[in-house]
Amino acid sequence: MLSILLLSVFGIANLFLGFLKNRQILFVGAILFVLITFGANLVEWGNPLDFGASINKGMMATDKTSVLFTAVLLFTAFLIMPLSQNYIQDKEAQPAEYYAILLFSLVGAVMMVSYESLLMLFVGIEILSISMYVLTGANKRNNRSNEAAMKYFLQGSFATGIFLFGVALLYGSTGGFSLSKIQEYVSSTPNISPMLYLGLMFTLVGMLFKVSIAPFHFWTPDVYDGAPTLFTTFMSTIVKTAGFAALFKLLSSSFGNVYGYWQTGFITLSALTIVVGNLTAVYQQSFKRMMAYSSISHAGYLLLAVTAFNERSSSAILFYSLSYSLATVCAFGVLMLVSAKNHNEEYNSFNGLAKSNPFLALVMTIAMLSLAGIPLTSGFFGKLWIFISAFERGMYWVMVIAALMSAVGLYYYFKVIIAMYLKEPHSKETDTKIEVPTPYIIALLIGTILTVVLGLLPDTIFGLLK
Amino acid sequence: MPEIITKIPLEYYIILASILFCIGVIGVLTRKNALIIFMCVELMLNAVNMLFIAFSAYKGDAAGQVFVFFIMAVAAAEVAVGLAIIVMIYRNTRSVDIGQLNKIKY
Amino acid sequence: MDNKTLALLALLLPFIGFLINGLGFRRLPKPLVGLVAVAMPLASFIITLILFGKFQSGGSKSMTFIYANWIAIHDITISFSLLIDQLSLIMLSFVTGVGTLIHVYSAGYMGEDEGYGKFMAYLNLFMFSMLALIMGSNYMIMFIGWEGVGLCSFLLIGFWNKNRPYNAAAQKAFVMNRIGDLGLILGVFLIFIFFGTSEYKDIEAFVGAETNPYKVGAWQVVTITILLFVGAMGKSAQVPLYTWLPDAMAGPTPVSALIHAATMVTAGIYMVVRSNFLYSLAPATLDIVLVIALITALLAASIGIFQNDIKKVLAYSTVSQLGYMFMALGVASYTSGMFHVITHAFFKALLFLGAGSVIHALHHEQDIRNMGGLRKYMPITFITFLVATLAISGIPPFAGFFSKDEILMHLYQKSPVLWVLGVAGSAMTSFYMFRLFFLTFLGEFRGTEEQRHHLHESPISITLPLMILAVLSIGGGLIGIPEVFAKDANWLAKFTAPLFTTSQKLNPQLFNHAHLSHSTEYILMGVSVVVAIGSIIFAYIKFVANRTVPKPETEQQGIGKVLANKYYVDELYNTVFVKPILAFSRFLGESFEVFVDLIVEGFGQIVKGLGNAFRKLQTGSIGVYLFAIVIGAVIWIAFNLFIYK
Amino acid sequence: MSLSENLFYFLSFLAILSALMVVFSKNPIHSVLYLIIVFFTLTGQYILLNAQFLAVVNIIVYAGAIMVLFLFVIMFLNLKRETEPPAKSKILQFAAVISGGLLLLVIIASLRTLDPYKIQEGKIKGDIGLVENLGKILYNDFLLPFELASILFLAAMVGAVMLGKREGGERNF
Amino acid sequence: MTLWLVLIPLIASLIVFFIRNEQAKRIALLFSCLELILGVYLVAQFDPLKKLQFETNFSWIASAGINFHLGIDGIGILPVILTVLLVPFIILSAFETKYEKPNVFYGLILLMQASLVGVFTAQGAFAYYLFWEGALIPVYFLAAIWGGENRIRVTFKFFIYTVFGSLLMLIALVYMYMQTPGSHSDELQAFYALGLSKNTQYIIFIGLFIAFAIKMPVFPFHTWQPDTYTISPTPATMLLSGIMLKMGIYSVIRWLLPVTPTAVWDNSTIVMTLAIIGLIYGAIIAIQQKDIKRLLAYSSFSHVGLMVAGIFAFNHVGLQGAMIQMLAHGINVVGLFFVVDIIQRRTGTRNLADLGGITQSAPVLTVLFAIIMLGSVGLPLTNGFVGEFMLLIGIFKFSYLNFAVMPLAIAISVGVLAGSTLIFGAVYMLRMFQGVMFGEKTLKTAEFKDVTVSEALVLVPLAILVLVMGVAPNIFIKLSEPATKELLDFVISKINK
Repeated sequence: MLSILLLSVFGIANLFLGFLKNRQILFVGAILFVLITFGANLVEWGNPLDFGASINKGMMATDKTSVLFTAVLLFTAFLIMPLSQNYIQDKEAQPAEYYAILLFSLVGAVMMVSYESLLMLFVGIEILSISMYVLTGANKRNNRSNEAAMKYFLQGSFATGIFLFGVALLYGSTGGFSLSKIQEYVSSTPNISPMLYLGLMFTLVGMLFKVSIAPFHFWTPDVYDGAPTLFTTFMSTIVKTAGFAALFKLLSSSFGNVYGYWQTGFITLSALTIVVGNLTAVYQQSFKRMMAYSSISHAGYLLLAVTAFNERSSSAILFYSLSYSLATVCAFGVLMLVSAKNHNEEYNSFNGLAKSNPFLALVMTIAMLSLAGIPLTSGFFGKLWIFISAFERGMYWVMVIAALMSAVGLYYYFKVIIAMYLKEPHSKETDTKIEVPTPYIIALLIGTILTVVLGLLPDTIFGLLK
Repeated sequence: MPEIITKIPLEYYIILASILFCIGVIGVLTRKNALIIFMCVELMLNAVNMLFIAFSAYKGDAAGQVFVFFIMAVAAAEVAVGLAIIVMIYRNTRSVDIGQLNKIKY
Repeated sequence: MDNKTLALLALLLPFIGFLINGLGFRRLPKPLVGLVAVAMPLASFIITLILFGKFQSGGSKSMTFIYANWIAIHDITISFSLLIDQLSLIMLSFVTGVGTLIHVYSAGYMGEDEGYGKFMAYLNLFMFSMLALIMGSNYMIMFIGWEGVGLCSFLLIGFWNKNRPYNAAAQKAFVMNRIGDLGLILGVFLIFIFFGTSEYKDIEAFVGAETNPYKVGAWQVVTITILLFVGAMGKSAQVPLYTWLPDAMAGPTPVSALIHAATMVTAGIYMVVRSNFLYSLAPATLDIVLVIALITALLAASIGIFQNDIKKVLAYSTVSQLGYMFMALGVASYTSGMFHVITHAFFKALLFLGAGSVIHALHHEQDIRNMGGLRKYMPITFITFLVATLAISGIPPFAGFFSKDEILMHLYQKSPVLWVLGVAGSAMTSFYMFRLFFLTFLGEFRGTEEQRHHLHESPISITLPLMILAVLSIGGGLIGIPEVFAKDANWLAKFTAPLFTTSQKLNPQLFNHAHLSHSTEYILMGVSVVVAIGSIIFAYIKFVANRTVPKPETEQQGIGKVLANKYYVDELYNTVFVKPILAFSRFLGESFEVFVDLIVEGFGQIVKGLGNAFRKLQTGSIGVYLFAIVIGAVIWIAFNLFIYK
Repeated sequence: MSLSENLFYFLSFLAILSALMVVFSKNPIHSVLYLIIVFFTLTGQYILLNAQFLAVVNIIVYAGAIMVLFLFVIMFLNLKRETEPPAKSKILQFAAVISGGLLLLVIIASLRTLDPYKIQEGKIKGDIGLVENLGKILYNDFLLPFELASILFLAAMVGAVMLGKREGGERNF
Repeated sequence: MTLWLVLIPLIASLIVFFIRNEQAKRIALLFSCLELILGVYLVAQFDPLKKLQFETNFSWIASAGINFHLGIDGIGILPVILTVLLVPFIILSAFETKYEKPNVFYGLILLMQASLVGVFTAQGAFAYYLFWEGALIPVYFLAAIWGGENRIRVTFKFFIYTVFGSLLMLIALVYMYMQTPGSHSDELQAFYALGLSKNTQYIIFIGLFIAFAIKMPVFPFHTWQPDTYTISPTPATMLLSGIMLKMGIYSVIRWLLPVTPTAVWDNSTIVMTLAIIGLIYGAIIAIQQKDIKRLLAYSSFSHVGLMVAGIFAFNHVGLQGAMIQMLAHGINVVGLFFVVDIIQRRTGTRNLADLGGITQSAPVLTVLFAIIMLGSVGLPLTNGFVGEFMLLIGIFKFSYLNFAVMPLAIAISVGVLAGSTLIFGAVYMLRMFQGVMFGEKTLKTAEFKDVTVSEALVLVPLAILVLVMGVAPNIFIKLSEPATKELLDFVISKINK
């Protein structure tokens, strides 16, 4: 509640800060704003502030889960903000708008993790999506950025339509769109109306689209690829985390009783997503595009956790999203630096990075290890938790597929490591050391250290949702 | 109580909305003009609105109408952004053909 | 010092010698090297004699000394322990005795070699291994020695290791021995399984006890004994594992004398005699032993006739003589087998050392066609060599006569046919031995002028052992004088009799032969001596009177060609075993590995292929993506529709 | 058949027909106009269902604002029948229609087992669609999302301006 | 206490990473010696008759009932000894070679040591898995960064292949974890206590066995191994074959046998067949290898086959033999690979055809090489013999006792096949030894220096160990014997149940 208010205010404040000619203030301000919100959010841990009750009316929850997910979102945003430093220097960029939209989109994301009514969910999704459409196209002169924006926008609004159709049917069958109302209907009605099932399907299709589950994933690689890397980072972390939190919240608080109805489909879809994401990533030449496919495969793993649907799932999703976000921010952070120098987002632009910039190489390595789920990084426990919760459900064959595909995942993650450590740079020009700005160092360092720390002491997070 | 709900069963409205929705989907799938596709999306949204209002009326619950209100608001916002994107693309490519937007692939 | 320490000392002294020379062979002065190397086996020999005395005075009771546990897990315990009994004492005496002599000889023979210290160290190591083999109180300690002598044999055959063919010979010896060793160790495994121990005395007690479940002919024992015999085949160069021995002549001559004639190769006989209580339980195995031994004896003897290399002739004669020893064992005449082992050690060592002396004098000329007339130049060698030749040919009263005659007699008891074959082999033996002798020492010298110029008698360190061995070759037979000549004069038989009591108890009819009358025995002896003398005369006529010089091996025709080429056995092994394995190795390494690798690479290819296929789905066209959404949704909904009505 | 029934059928028929015309007419302007007809028919439906306020909003927002914006853009970009991108191949069009039809089919099939809706007489009031009533709900129960919708607009506004704004040196159109 | 065994190398590696000059190697050596001292102390304190000792146990992931539990018992002690013993030698062996970025190089070695000790002492499934994978990363980088020709492809294959296996293992571990009663536990003892159904056991068996089989490797999962061993820098090869390979063997004993006894029992014939095929296969290929490092790689593969067969023989001798052979093989291969390294460093080649006559200028090297080589060949009174003897008798016993039809004939055939390692081992090792050391000198070996002091410091202790272990294997057998006996009794009682 508090975080939403703060973010809204700060977003507007940022727009006004844009009038100042000093962009540095904007940059520092944005980071500070996120940090303050992060702190404010934690205040609500365990004791939701009651001033919101007068306007809330059961629209939003401030329980532990939502606070934690909000914290993850804000923390990720806090790590991403420093990476926007190069926009400060870029004349053509409009940082005030960027920051404002980013903060607004965070409002949407927070709504998605703490909604109690489908209306809130809808508005939240739309705030986030519309912001993302805009940011994807932020690089206005770049045809790729344009194309990505268009693709994202058309498919996104189409998916919104489908989602709304589902919500309408849910409303028709249950007579309301608050989660509690739906839950009440589902649990108390002996003959559940087929309309509810149909509505659920459409709603889920809409939401699965947002978190890029196959076969609704096709937008992902193109949009991630075309969007400016900073916003790709934002999309692949925050949108995904919020999307999964929303999805799980929807299912767990309203549709637990019809678990059997959506489970089979989810198992198939997650298997499909994992397979498609991992296998397609194998063939990529572009690191950024590989990360897009990898994000699809991670969505598949997260969907497994959702499908497992037990008390462990929520902490599994939380932990996995966090570790995935940390690693992704680090990876994209390094990519931004490398591609800024080499004007190239392919694997081979990383060649010889370990020699010129051992720090960046190390950050990237740990990020890749974490994404690949190698122990001693947080990614391992993320996967482990998902495996455990999936096992509790007895989803054995999907587990085997997931494990096999993890080995495949290793293949493409390690291509970067190999490029950095084992290959020679193409030319003298690319061999020079990259200047790493201080904000980058801080963000990357925090991300990396947390990845390792969570890889050693995962219970710091797991314990929270016990 | 409106007269219509005693005469026309709710199912008719559902079917009407479904048909409109599906026509919208067909439009999205068949056309290549970004604008038309977008219009078809609007058509889908309207079908949803229709559905919401029908449910609202038959159940005597105003919340459904509030939802429609929000949908309209969102649609307006979406249109603003969407048209801005289309215009932006047109500036760069002089075309609204989505068939030409296939530079990013594989 | 008590017996326990003495026994250990006897074993370890040569090892200490090895350590001294081995660690310091570049630094120690040559005389010291020789001194240490000779002193150690000599000390062992002296200790052996002391032990012998104590053993005799102590009432001839066998003594087992346990020093430590080697490998101990709950159902298998193997200890470092030594056994002193009649058999080990006999073996010890002649091994250390002959060994000392050969050490002395080597000190002279190898004195100028740059690897002198190393050589002496190896010899000492060999002594140690051989002693371990003999003295061990269980099969595992024997196995230590068994493999140890194999290693030393390897090291010594390839002593001049710059020479690749010599190395190949060394490797061949080791590998063939290992094949035998595998059989042996499998036999030991079975012993562990059936008897739960590998101690000789325990096993003997086990089979000797009333409760022994393994009666005569028990398949378990037959299997064990056959497997053990495989080990003996390897070590004692029996068909089919004999081909390494002739090749082993690549080593320095003292090595041939010590290892490949006098001691190591008789380990197989020792092992069988040691396990006599098992072999007596398995008559079937004894028959196998007999057949193989017979084949070996005749085959090797026939090959020997056409060899021109002095050491090769001796090598084949060794193989053949080993065959005789095994024949003795095959008819359960363990004592006569041992007897021949001892006498053979004397005269064969003498022969080799004599040959070494000749080779030394001729600067590494080994082809007898290039020798001749050496009698004048090397009288001592000539005389001692003659003694040895007579001994091996079985001419009374030389040592070989007694031992060989005893074997032939036992063969006759088994079957006259065997006797005939034995005598035939004996005839061949005397023929090729005298062929060798005549061509080397009589007639005119056929070598180069330069060689003739350098001809000289060998130094004392070489001739002294020759003389001592000559004495032993003459008088060695006295330890086993047959009953015919003097009642109760067969000391050896009497002394070793306690070793076989268990065997006799278990399988009495194996030892119950039709008693031969004295006249028959005389006739048998007479015939064999006459045959031997006949073949000597034949050889004399051919090589001395007619001055025939054999053709080179390559020019032989007909049967001679086959024999000169050793029945093509090496070639056969090459074609049947070596080449296929090498080809198979290449096939596996170069082709099959790739195939196995398909498990991984194939998976990788599939992944890449699928990746490429999925990649193609991402066409970049929004229309397709939208289609996917709609169709995905339709399928999913339809799917749920069918499942949930 | 009462008037309202007739009206329902007429409006539904017109709506479906115009919707099809939106999809299938070649000229974008025609599409827009047909879409406006759809909106009007739907407005009629709303009135039939006593959703008076939304009916008005629909006219104002959709037909008035959104569609005008569309038209404006079409004019702006000078889109006409000739500039229309070449149609998708017949097979693709056919496939699109088929899949849309399939979608409809599964929707109908899913709802096949739907029990006929029974109207609970007493509960239904005719005045829920009035401004006053809606306003009360909107500003009580839905105040939070209502306020947050402003964030949505703000974001959309900023975004639209940002994307649509002409940069220095950039041509207008 | 055990925690320090893991921590010392871990801390050391962190320190070494920051020392960016040649001093790194000395610091690394110092710490590994410290670790050795601690290891020796622990071994001296170790009481074979007690169960788990020197435990470290604290709650790690409380929400899942997962503890961080380390400890040493009779099964783990020998591999731990092996690890703490060999790493100082491995580090020392690298002294004469100049590696780029020595800090990273030695840091990775120490990191590897920490993980290896962790694997051998972990008492919980997840800590075990953590260390298991933790051992892979450093050695991958060691091989990939400092490796030879084709290193990227080869090491990558190795990496993916082994991780693929460990993922299967992870699934099996998670599966077992889920089977534990109550709020689940990943403790080894909890796994032991599980009464799994036959089908479940089969599933777990497959998962675990493939992982271990790839690691060891067992035929036909070995194709990564010869290439990886060949291209890796020698210290990495030593780590791979000397210690890492034992992870697989140890894990079979520790994690596979007691947890899925029935499945192991039912499949023992199949596994043994694979193992024996592997041992003959590797040996036969080794005969013709020209590259001596590759030859040793195949020989290592062949030896592993014997150890696996010994474990699956289901008897005390075989199991204990595998334990001893683990230790022996580790010592031998490290020695042998070091000799290869010395030769390569001096002559620049590993090709048999280019080598020869080294003994003429390097007698000391010859002797040391010979001793270690003989250990590998399995000559009595060397360490190789003790292990091989026990393994062979174990296999022999198994095949004799477990076949209803013609047990003796089968036992002898199996004995001959498994025992062929004695013969083939002699063939290829002697061929290599003679080829390298004997014969005439070649161009490349014309100038050959004998071992230097630091090289001798590695080879001499190893050679002494070879002999000591051969003469007095009981020291080591005693340490692990009660534990293996208990384990085996436990397994057998579970099968009979």
